[in-house]
Amino acid sequence: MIVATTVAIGGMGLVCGVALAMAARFLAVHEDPRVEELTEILPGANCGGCGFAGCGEYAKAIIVDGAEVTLCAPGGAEILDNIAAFMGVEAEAGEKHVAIVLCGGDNAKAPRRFDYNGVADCNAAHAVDGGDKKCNHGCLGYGSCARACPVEAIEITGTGIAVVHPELCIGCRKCVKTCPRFIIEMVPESQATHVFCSSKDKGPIVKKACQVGCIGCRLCVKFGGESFEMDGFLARRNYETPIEDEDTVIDKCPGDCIVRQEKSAAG
Amino acid sequence: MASYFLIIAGAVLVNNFVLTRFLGICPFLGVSKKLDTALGMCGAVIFVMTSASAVTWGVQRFLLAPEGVFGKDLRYLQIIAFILIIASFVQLVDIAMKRFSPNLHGALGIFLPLITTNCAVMGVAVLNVQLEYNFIKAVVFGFAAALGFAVALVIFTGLREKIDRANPPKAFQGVAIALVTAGLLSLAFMGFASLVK
Amino acid sequence: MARTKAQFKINGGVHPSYHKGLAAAKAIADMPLPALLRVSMSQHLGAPAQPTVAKGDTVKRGQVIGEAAGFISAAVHAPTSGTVKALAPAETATGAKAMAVDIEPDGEDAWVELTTHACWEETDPKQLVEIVADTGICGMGGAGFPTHVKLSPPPEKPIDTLIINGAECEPYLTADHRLMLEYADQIAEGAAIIRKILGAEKLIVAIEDNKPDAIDAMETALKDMKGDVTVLVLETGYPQGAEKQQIFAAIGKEVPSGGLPMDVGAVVENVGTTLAVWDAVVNGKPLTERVTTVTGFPVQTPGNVRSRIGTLYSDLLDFCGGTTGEVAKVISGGPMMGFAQHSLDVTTTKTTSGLLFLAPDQVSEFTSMPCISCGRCVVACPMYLVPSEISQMIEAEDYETAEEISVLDCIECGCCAFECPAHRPLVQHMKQGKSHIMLKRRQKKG
Amino acid sequence: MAETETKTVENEALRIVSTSPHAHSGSDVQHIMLDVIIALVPAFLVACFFFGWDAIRLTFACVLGCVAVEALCRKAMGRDLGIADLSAVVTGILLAFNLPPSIPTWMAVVGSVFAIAVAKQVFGGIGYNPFNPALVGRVVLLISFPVAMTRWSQWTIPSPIGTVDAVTSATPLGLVKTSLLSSGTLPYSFDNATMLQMFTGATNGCIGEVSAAALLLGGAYLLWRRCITWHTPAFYIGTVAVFSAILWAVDPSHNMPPHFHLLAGGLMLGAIFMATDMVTSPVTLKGMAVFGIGCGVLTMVIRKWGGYPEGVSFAILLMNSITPLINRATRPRVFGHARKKTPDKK
Repeated sequence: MIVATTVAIGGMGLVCGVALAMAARFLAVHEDPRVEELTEILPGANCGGCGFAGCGEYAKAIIVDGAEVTLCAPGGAEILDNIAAFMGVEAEAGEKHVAIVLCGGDNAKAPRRFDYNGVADCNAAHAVDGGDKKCNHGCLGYGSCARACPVEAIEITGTGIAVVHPELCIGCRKCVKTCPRFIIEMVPESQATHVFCSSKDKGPIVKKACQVGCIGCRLCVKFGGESFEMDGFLARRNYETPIEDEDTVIDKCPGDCIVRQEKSAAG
Repeated sequence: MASYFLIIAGAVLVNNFVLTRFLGICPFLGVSKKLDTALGMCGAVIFVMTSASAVTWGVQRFLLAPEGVFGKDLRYLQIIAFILIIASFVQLVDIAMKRFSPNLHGALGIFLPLITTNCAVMGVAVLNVQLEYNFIKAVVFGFAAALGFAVALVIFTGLREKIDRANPPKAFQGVAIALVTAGLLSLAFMGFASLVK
Repeated sequence: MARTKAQFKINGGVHPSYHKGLAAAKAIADMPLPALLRVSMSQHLGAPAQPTVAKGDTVKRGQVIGEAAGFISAAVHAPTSGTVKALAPAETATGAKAMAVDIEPDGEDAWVELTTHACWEETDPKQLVEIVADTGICGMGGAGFPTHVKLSPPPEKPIDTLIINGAECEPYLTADHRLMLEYADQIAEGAAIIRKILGAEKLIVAIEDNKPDAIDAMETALKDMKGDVTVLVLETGYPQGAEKQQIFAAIGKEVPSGGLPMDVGAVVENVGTTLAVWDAVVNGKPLTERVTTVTGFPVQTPGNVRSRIGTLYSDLLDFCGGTTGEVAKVISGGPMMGFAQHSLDVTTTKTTSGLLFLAPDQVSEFTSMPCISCGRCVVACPMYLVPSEISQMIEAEDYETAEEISVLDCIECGCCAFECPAHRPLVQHMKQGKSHIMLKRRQKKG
Repeated sequence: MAETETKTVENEALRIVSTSPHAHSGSDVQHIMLDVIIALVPAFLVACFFFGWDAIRLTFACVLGCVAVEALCRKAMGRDLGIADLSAVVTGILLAFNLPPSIPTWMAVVGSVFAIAVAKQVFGGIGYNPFNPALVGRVVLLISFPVAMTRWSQWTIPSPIGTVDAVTSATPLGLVKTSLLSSGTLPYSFDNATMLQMFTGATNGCIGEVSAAALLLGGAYLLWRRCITWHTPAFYIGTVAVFSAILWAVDPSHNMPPHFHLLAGGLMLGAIFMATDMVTSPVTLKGMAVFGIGCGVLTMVIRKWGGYPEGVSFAILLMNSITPLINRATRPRVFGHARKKTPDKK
């Protein structure tokens, strides 16, 4: 009985095993095993922030096409180190950058110029007669960035403006790419004070369109020195230089568009 | 001839493996997202189920049955023997697909090796024994059962593409709504009840 | 010369309320020079023109103030004589911003020196095309494709049919209708000029059967023309005037997907464009004015107004007596394909065929209701698309499938959204999908 | 110029701006549903005439049930009420029309709950449901309460012809099925008087399905109002006619004639009102034709060989399930594309 069992099962196993071994030999596919290993190292969020379709593709691109190893923003320094070590190259991680919406003109502060009737999507709305916000550089608030965000780090507030929660942001830049008004930028995570306006229009035009717009008065440059710089009629933060007297600058800004982002409020 | 027709109609419509016997639900839910992938899965399942039916019939008849070559009743080995055979066939499909259609192989992912544990395949092998089908009937039944699986999967994939665009309440999103749909589809298939006795 | 009914029936289409009676009987009225003309450098599809004047320059009517930049581009000319007051970006009817030249008319309306070609029959076709290019003519019916581009097909694509589009299928608009009534002879001569340029054997003037007087007028004007000349009577229906549909109705050939009319040996020109070609060749006048239908129930005296390119919409409305009652929507163009405007602080271009004012009860708003799969859009679509499906794909941001099911073939005629009982913004979905796909393609290329 | 802009904002209400088209045919979902309700009125009146109080009781129970469940579901999901589109009313009426007169009210309400909550609102409401809600409600009841759903009391009705007529205690289809199963013969010959009875509605069956005349009248109204196209009903009824004619021609002693099959059971109700449900049927005209043919074949297969005497509900539900595939397969050739069918990529 035991002999029969052993022979039956053993024989079948042998036949199947030989058949499979032959199949594996004749139908073998050469594949670089490193691709799979590198995919394991990557975070597996498949956010596409690196510009490739998912982590697997990025791993393939690094190994087969020699793509940069520094492209994985969500991974942060730790994963970059791992990738670099795996590939045997040196790479230095800069500070993590997070997205921020440089506009403070919500529905209460920045009026609309017409009654938009259509698809609730910023790109769609922007294409209809130039968008319904009076300010040409203001956040439309239809949430294209929030939908593009793979980790739900962007919220459309009750007053119709997009706000990034920096502690949730993985730095994939998808929102930056989708915003039709180009008002989302990547800033160093440690920085909290920003110019919440992207309008390069002249002061009078900005004033008509928004209560909290930058009118290009240069007071921030005067009081904040090199930590601010002018881009036409728009003040911009120079994140290389820290602001010495932050409170004064915030206080002096006549448009109230230089604001320190409160971590608690955002969270 | 008529009996074969009845086997096919019975396995495809009346006692559909997925919708009436509730076998093979895992790939049914897993690979019903895109029609192309679903068709690939159908092909794989049809191949595995048909050939597994044939081979398991032979194994049962000539090895395990008391009148087999060993002359002993080895039927208690049925499950382990069948699993061995099915696993080998799945492995074969896996290797072949990786070679000839890497895209499909990637799209099917884990569900391809999981055909091994697809209870439909095991089910058809066991049912063949239970129903005491002869070789041809066993192969036809295996093929028809797989065809029933394929029909259900293709129909469900079509529905899935529609319900993926639907707007269910949060609690029902994803697999939940897919299962509700599968239930309703099963309800519709009850219309075929006692079509074939 | 023959008059025939169209043999080929276009697919789908809709029958909106035409309301042409508001302005159809009104003869074309010349609008006096306004206080300011703001000429946009972006007059049509394709690259905007490059301004060639500076602030403070004095210009004469017909003087080039913007030169064509690139192949698909047309020159822009000063609409009257006067002083350049400013060069600044201004909003166009589509909502985009483009450089514009502000001209303050001096009231003289003095032309630059014009070279006429009254005996165009002896002129070389190539030279005629040059005249058309130099005078800045572009399609005056819709998108405003530069006409000289259409008139210079590559030699491997011979043109055998010239279709003059007098369908004017957009509701409310009557400008082309009036042109055919008042300038039939000139349009006929313009058609002959274009026919000579193209070497087209067949000339077809296509007019919808709701304009019998225009059909008669064009028939009379074309009576003595030699060769294969037809006045084609189209069934009234929208979009009979759409280029691809009209070619099909006229000669039964489908312009291939992604192709141009020249691929089936045809060229379509609007009657307004044809008249402009006549004016340019015979009188040497660059395109500086056009007829615009100012209409809608709230307008005091709707009519067909000939005004200079660059006239403010508000001035056009004032000329028509302003509005009575509430205006909920202002549309540049017709109701099916025109662009809604949020302000009247926009100026006319070579493509402004109408300025339409809608009262609140005539505006139907779009909703975000889901598709109920009624299939009316499928029946209505003249391109045989399945708009319901495409729009749902785009809502789900599945642009790849949308492209597979031919969203790029959509002509944005609006028939689907016109019929949709769920009031879905189907055309907007199509536009969204198309621009997304085109963007992706451009990114891939460069 | 800047002044004009200010004036626009301050002095006038904001203008509406949207993409084209700025004109609309004026049709909307609510009006379509209203038209369907109007089209169902003749059948309702006939039901009242023949079934009296039961017809009113069931119709009201189902309509109120459906509307209430819809409102509750919408509220629970935190979405707009959305009962103004009247689709729940239509579902309620159709469900009631698919119930036998003797069924208790609570069962009708259970059917309504399944129809609206499980078959419709779980998917997100109108437009998203893959299966016809009213039919799901009916089939759930049919499977859960087979006795109540097939119990037909014998009743006496004032026949429209003037005489008093006794109606047998089964539906014509049920009678045929049981007779064939038990004795292998047809229960009765189908004469003109029976045909007239079935045409007018003096027969046993679900409350809304008995009168082909009233349903055809409703269908004509829907066609005239452009609420439905002729494709689905015509191909459905046509297929049933052809299929049953073939069976009858082959073996008249075991098959009823085609005009019996056209008038019996829920065919007219199904073909005119249920198979034409916009949400769950194909969008292309070709697809509608395929859908109709499929419904017809499945109906006859179930009637002839199935366990149930009537197959309309199952046939339509089954075709609902392949509607997405039909849509995919019957996409028209796009203008300017080659005549040959482009292969579905990938």
